[in-house]
Amino acid sequence: MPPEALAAVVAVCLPLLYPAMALLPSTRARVMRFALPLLPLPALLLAVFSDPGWQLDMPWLLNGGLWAMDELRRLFLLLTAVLWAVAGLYAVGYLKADHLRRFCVCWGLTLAGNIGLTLAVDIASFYSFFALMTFAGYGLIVHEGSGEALRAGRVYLVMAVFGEMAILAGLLLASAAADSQMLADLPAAIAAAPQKNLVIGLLVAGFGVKAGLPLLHFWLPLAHPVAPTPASAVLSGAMIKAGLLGWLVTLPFGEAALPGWGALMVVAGAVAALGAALLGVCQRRPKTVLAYSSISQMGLMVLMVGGALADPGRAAVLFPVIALYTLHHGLAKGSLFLSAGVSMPTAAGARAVTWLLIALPGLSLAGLPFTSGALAKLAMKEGLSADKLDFALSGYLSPLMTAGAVATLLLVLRYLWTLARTQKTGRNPPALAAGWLAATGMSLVAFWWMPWQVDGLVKAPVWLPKMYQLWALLWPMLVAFILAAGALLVSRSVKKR
Amino acid sequence: MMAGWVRTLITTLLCLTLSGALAASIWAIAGNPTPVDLPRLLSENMDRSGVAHPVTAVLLNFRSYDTLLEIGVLVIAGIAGISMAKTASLEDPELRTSDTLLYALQRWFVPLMLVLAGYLLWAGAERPGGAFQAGAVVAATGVLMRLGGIPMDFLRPGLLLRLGLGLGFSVFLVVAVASAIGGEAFLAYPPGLTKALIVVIESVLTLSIAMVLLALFVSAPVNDAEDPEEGGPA
Amino acid sequence: MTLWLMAGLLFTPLAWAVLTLLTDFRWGRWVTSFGILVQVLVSLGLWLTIARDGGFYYGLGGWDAPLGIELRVDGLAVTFVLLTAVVASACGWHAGVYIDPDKAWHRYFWPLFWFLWSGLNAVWLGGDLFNLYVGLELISLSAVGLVALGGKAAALRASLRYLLAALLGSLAYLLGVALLYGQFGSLSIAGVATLLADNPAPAGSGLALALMVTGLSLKTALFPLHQWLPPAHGIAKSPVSALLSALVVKASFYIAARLWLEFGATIGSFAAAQLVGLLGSAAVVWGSWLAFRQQQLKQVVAYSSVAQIGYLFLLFPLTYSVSEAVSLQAQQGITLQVISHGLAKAAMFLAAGNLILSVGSGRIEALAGVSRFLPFSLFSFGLAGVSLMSLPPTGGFTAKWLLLQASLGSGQWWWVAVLLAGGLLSAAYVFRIYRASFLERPETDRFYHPPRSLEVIPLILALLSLGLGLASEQVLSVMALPFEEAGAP
Amino acid sequence: MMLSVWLPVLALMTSLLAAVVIFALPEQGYRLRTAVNLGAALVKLGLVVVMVWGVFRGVDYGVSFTMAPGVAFVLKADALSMMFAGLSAVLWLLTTVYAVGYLEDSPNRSRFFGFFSLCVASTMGIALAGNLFTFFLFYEMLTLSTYPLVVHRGTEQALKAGRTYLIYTLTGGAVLLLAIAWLQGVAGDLPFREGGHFTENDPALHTSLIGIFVLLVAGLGVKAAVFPLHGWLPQAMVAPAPVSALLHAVAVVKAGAFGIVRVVYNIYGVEASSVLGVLEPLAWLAAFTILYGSVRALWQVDLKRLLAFSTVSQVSYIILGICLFGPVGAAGGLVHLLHQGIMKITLFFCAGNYAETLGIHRLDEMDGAGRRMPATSFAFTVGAFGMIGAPPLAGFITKWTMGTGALDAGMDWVIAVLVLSSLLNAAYFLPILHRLWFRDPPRQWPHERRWGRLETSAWLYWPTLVTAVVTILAGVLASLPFSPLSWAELIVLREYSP
Amino acid sequence: MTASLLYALAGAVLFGMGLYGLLRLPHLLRKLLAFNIMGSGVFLVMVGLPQHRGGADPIPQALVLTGIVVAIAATALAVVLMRRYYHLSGMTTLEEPSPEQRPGGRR
Repeated sequence: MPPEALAAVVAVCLPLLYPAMALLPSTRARVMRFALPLLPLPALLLAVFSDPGWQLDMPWLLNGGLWAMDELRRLFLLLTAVLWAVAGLYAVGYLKADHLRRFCVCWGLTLAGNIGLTLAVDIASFYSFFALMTFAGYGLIVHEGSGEALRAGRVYLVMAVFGEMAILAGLLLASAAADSQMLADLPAAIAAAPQKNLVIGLLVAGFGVKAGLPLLHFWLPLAHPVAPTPASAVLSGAMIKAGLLGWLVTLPFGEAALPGWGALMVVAGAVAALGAALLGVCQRRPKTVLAYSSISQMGLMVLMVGGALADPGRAAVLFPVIALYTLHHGLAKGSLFLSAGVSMPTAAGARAVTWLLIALPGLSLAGLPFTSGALAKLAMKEGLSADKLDFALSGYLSPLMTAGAVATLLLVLRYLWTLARTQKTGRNPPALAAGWLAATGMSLVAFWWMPWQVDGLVKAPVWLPKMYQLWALLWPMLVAFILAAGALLVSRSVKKR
Repeated sequence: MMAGWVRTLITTLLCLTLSGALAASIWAIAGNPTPVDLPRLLSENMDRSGVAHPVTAVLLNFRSYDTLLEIGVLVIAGIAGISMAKTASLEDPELRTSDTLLYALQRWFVPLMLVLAGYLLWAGAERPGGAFQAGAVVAATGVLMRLGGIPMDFLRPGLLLRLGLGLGFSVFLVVAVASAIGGEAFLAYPPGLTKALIVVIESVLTLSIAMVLLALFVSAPVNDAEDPEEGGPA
Repeated sequence: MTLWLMAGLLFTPLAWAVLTLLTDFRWGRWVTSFGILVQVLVSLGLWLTIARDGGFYYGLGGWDAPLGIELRVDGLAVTFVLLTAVVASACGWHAGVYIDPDKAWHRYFWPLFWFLWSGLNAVWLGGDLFNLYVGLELISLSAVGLVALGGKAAALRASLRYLLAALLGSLAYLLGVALLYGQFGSLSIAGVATLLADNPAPAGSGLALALMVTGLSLKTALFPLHQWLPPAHGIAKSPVSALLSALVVKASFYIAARLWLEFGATIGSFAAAQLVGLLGSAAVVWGSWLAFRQQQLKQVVAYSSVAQIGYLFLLFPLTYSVSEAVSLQAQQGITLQVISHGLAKAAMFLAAGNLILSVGSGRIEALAGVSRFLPFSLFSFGLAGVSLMSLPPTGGFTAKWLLLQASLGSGQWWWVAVLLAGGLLSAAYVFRIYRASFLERPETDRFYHPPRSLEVIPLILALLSLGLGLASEQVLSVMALPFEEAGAP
Repeated sequence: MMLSVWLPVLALMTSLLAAVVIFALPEQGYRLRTAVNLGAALVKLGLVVVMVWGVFRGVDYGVSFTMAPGVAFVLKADALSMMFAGLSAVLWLLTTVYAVGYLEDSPNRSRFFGFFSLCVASTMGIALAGNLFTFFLFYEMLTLSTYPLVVHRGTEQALKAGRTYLIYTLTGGAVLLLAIAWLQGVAGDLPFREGGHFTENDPALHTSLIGIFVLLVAGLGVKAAVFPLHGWLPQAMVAPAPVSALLHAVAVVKAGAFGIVRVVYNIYGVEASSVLGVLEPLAWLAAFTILYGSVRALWQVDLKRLLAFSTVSQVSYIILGICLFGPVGAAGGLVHLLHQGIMKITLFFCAGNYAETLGIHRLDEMDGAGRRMPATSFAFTVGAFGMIGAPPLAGFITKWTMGTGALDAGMDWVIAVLVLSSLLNAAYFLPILHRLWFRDPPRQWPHERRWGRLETSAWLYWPTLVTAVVTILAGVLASLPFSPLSWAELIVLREYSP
Repeated sequence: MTASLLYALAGAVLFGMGLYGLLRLPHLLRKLLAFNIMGSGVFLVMVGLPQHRGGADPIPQALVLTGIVVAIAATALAVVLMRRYYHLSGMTTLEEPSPEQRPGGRR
């Protein structure tokens, strides 16, 4: 057994078995919370230090288990591990005593599911971890126990169950078509299957529930605000990405041209990116705004997925971009969510620094130069450029992305605005602050350490974008600022009357 | 429930039909000869039977098993009869008569009847008659005596009565089994002793039969013995 | 050897009847147990002999048929002899403990018991029409005597009713015998059968057979001639009820069956066979229904006999103008039914007696909650009930299985409905009693445990009835070609 | 050689003897009775393990003797037998342990355990039966031995339920008997044989064969609780929890389903059945039952009744599975025989724990029970998710295998049924889980009892946990040799290539 | 037609008459007498039918003799039972008494 394989087992089993600590007498169970940030560490180590390509064969597991690592999964694993680690750290400070054990149990199980599904290569374990994450996630959402939380949980659960079933049916059909229990065999088989549209439809819808596809997104804005903040962070940063990963590993990218599905996804992405922004700016609660922002961002990613579906030749190029974008968004959004629970220091200087640190990941999302956002946006633009894409809707992609950038910033501004109105002042528990700072730091810094040699799309860290790129990045931001300023003025004047 | 007259009508019709069918059957049967001529067979074997009269031969030799069981039936009736008798005393003052005529008649008749019975028994070997007829006459004698108020203590349900009841039957049985010990088939009389044995059997049978009939007459139940039944309310 | 076995069989009961007549009840018990031992050994010996060598005819008194009386000792007969030995000894043993020895009149139980036994043996082995009549009367009168023994008005009414019915049946039978004799000049069943085979269907014999079968049906309590049975069986003492239900009614049926199998093919008719079958079916349904409606435990069992007897009469349609194989199946099925019902019903009556003794009342409601005392008798009752329901692995089941096969094989599928419905109906009344026993009532604290020996006997019988199903092949192999003993003299 | 004859007999006799001994023991002989119970259960488990190993290696275990003219009593151990036998042996042990705890201090225990053992003996007999006749024998014995358990409490309600139970099962038994007798008339005494007997049958027989099949399924369907013959099952819920557990998880309903498996595989043969065209209607019926049971479960307020309707639904998976023409679907159906057993027994144990510890019977009383009884609630959660078919639990393996099989067989509509049923299962189980874990407990439980350190009596605690863990393991380790799935595949392999 | 056959036919008539009496007459003693009439009918048939052809046949005569004994035994038993029954219940018919005086009946 290669050491990576051992590490993978540890990475999955540690959070999976961690809930057993709940069996300890309740006095000692308080220790549980301190373990939270440690749980994803093996996974983090695995993501950082292992070279892709190893695999762990477990023929006795389910229908024959196989866990392995490739570039795509490594990125997702990295995101997952980092985000859960910082959120865990944050949670140590955030959590109150009541229902602590329950929260920890759900946390561990959700984490195990999230890590496991990124590692799993066979259908059964992938689906198992996916389901584990889904159902355990319910516990995180309803943790507060308020009526709102319960309603959100109910919506989440209903939609998740429907999603699970769609996935089950899709996977079953695909697996039967492929006559294989491995995810890797599915895309080709789906492309060749007579019922491919049914299968694709089921998978798109099924994973779409997690990924917040329009009309399947209802749970997101309900669940995020009511969940405990660290849970919202991982929910939005990592868990919804699992839906994306599901698409990436199952849909027939690069196997056949599916312009119909491509177009559908592009439209869906556009609706998500812009519609969510429209709805989001009207929200009053910061975390709701962020939830819509997530939907909007996922919409942008869906654009890429649509492009990749439509043009088989381009899929290979778009994959790393999607992965990068995911990583970027996950970290930034995680940081933003965590910031929602941070109390403002009273000192003015500290306050300014805090605001800056809160705003930076947001601006990064919007594509501020020298941030991960800029890089991701540029890569996306490159990947979806009309001339390289053989696709009917490709002409619309560029303006869509630009509009998306505007929308993104608007949402971020709205978030900051609402946050400023609701922010409490006071001292933060150290762990909470540490978690948030770590998240922000990761969002701003860690991006640059990433393994960039992903199939040569972006050759090296682009410290300094070229001039035209800079402009391309900045003018949507300007538009957004102007719009925001306008809106502010209008609202002031309206209020004065 | 059906009205009474309807049931009567139906029963009448049923009985008439049955009689008619029976008569028709008899008529039909009477028209044909029997395939087996049993009387001839019987007469061919008479000399081996030990008695001269064919009926007695059939009863006590050819079909003696029937007779054995028949006596058994009689004994059963006797047993069942005395099992009903729960009276302690056979002295029933109401039965004692002071009618002198009856008394006189009794004096005359009893010996006469006993002689008659003896004759019947004896004659059974050659002509109609036999143990049962004799027994019946003896029993009738007993009845007469009983009506005349003569106490017959031996009829008290006791060992004596039971001995008497079983005597004929047991002798019959002993003979049957003894014949087997001698190597013959059951109920087969040893060749030389047939006549003698039949006479002995007939005699004791007469006694037993008379006892049974008499006991049945005498043991008419009179008192209120209580015997809680099973299944009754506790 | 055979000779002695025969002697033992026919004469020991008679001898013991006389012997016990001279003793009182307690002595009678000892004498009887010795006699039972002899009887069981003799029956077993005869059974083994027949199982080894096959059947034979035995002329009594050295006179063969048609002049003398001839006994037919074949597999079927000895099987019933053995059945009788088992059931009667169980009842005798049970009665020895059960019956109150201090009542003077109970001393007459033993002679009547032994006469009954001898009558049964005479009937099983009888091959002579008239001798069978005498045997039947022996059985009937002793049975009536047993029912009436020490009884009160109700018992006497029941026994009178029983007596009159039995006498009427016997007379009908005797009239049939008279007609047959008038026609054939022979009283041997085998002889008449041979004559019939040579000279098919003479006029008038149809009525003879009808009279005999009707008379015997009355004695067997075939619906609608069954009214005498439940009071008599229900009110008698439990060992007596057991004897009556298990054996006595079977005797008349046995004769009817033999007559039908010997003569039916030539002088019977399809319609008659169907009619008898139909009456049997009606008995199954009606008897079960009435059993279900009874309030007294023993009445349930008694009506159950009416129902179970109904099955027996399916023999008539299932052997009339069908193939050899089907007929054989039907015969085997009926035989098994007779045996298993005999064992089960005896067990049931004895167990019911114990239960009544235990709870002090004969009503079904009185059983509420007794199952918590785990009475053996309830268990035996249940086991026997399983056989009545014809559930596997009891003999009742195997019997029903064979009958089902025969019904399907003969194309007379309508009897299937009767067989299946009968099983369900019997479940209804058996479980009604079980149900009562499971009911939890506050007042169910009083329970008298009868002596173990009383409890063991029904259990043994019930287990035998259960085991019969597993060993039916062995049992049936002894009565191979049960009614088909070839070579009439 | 002798061993191969005696092993099945011994396996049967252990529980039979246990029953006899228990009946003979006095009511107060608590320790001795428990020892006898557990000892017998362990011995039997050992015997079954030995036989499983033997069957795996291809040893023929069997004994047969002629019982009545034309029919034989046959005990035989093949792969399918061992599946059922293994299930009942394992669950007997667990349920016995559980029952000892559950019935602590309650009256009539001797009676209970006696019939309980009889019931298991019948189950064993059903598993080992080598022909339909023998099968029927034990099938009816099962009916009889379960009746006292159903009415054990002796209340009016229990007795009423017992009556319903009897009416259904005895009628079913009668129909089955008719079918078996008819079959015997048509084709003689047929031993169970891999591949069936009618592969090359005479077209003239088709009508009767179809008729017989319908009757057989009707007779067996009563116990398998196939719609519309399921009415007894929810009523039978008045029985004590271990009985429900055993009845619903193992003995009764499984006996019916197992019988249908036997009929389709070892009497008719899959191929012949599909030629006769009887499988498809049966599949539709099973599918309908699956959905019907789930829909009815939605409206239940009593926990055990809910579980009963869930059973109605789940057992039909087995039937649906074997109706899918093809090895994979068949394996799916068969494996559910075990999976459903384990999962449902877990749930019933939990229901029993709640009832016994807290006095909870209805769903609305379960709020917050997860806090008071975390282990039980954990087991319940596992069972519920298993029923929903959530991976990686046992239920998922079933659904996955069956789904694949259905697609192999070209019966795509089955997927819809599976998905719909999972949805419905989720719809009634998830709210319960929510109640358990995410609601606040009431101040006062309906009827609480305390047992020292553990949340409930140890006798109740450990079996529940063990079955829950087995539920997980059966799913997670599905590809190990001797796992339920592997064993089902072995059976199917032998069936499809006899 | 011979005299014997006439006997036999008379026996048939007697049997029918007796049957009617046994079935329809309520009084026990009458029933018993009817039974005896029936019995006589049967005996007549038994003797008359064979005698019609071959003259006197001793076998049926013997049978009838046995039959008579059996009938007498039965009659005697019946009479004893009836007397006891009458003594205990005061009834001469087999009708069920009304429920309140029936032992073991429903209360």
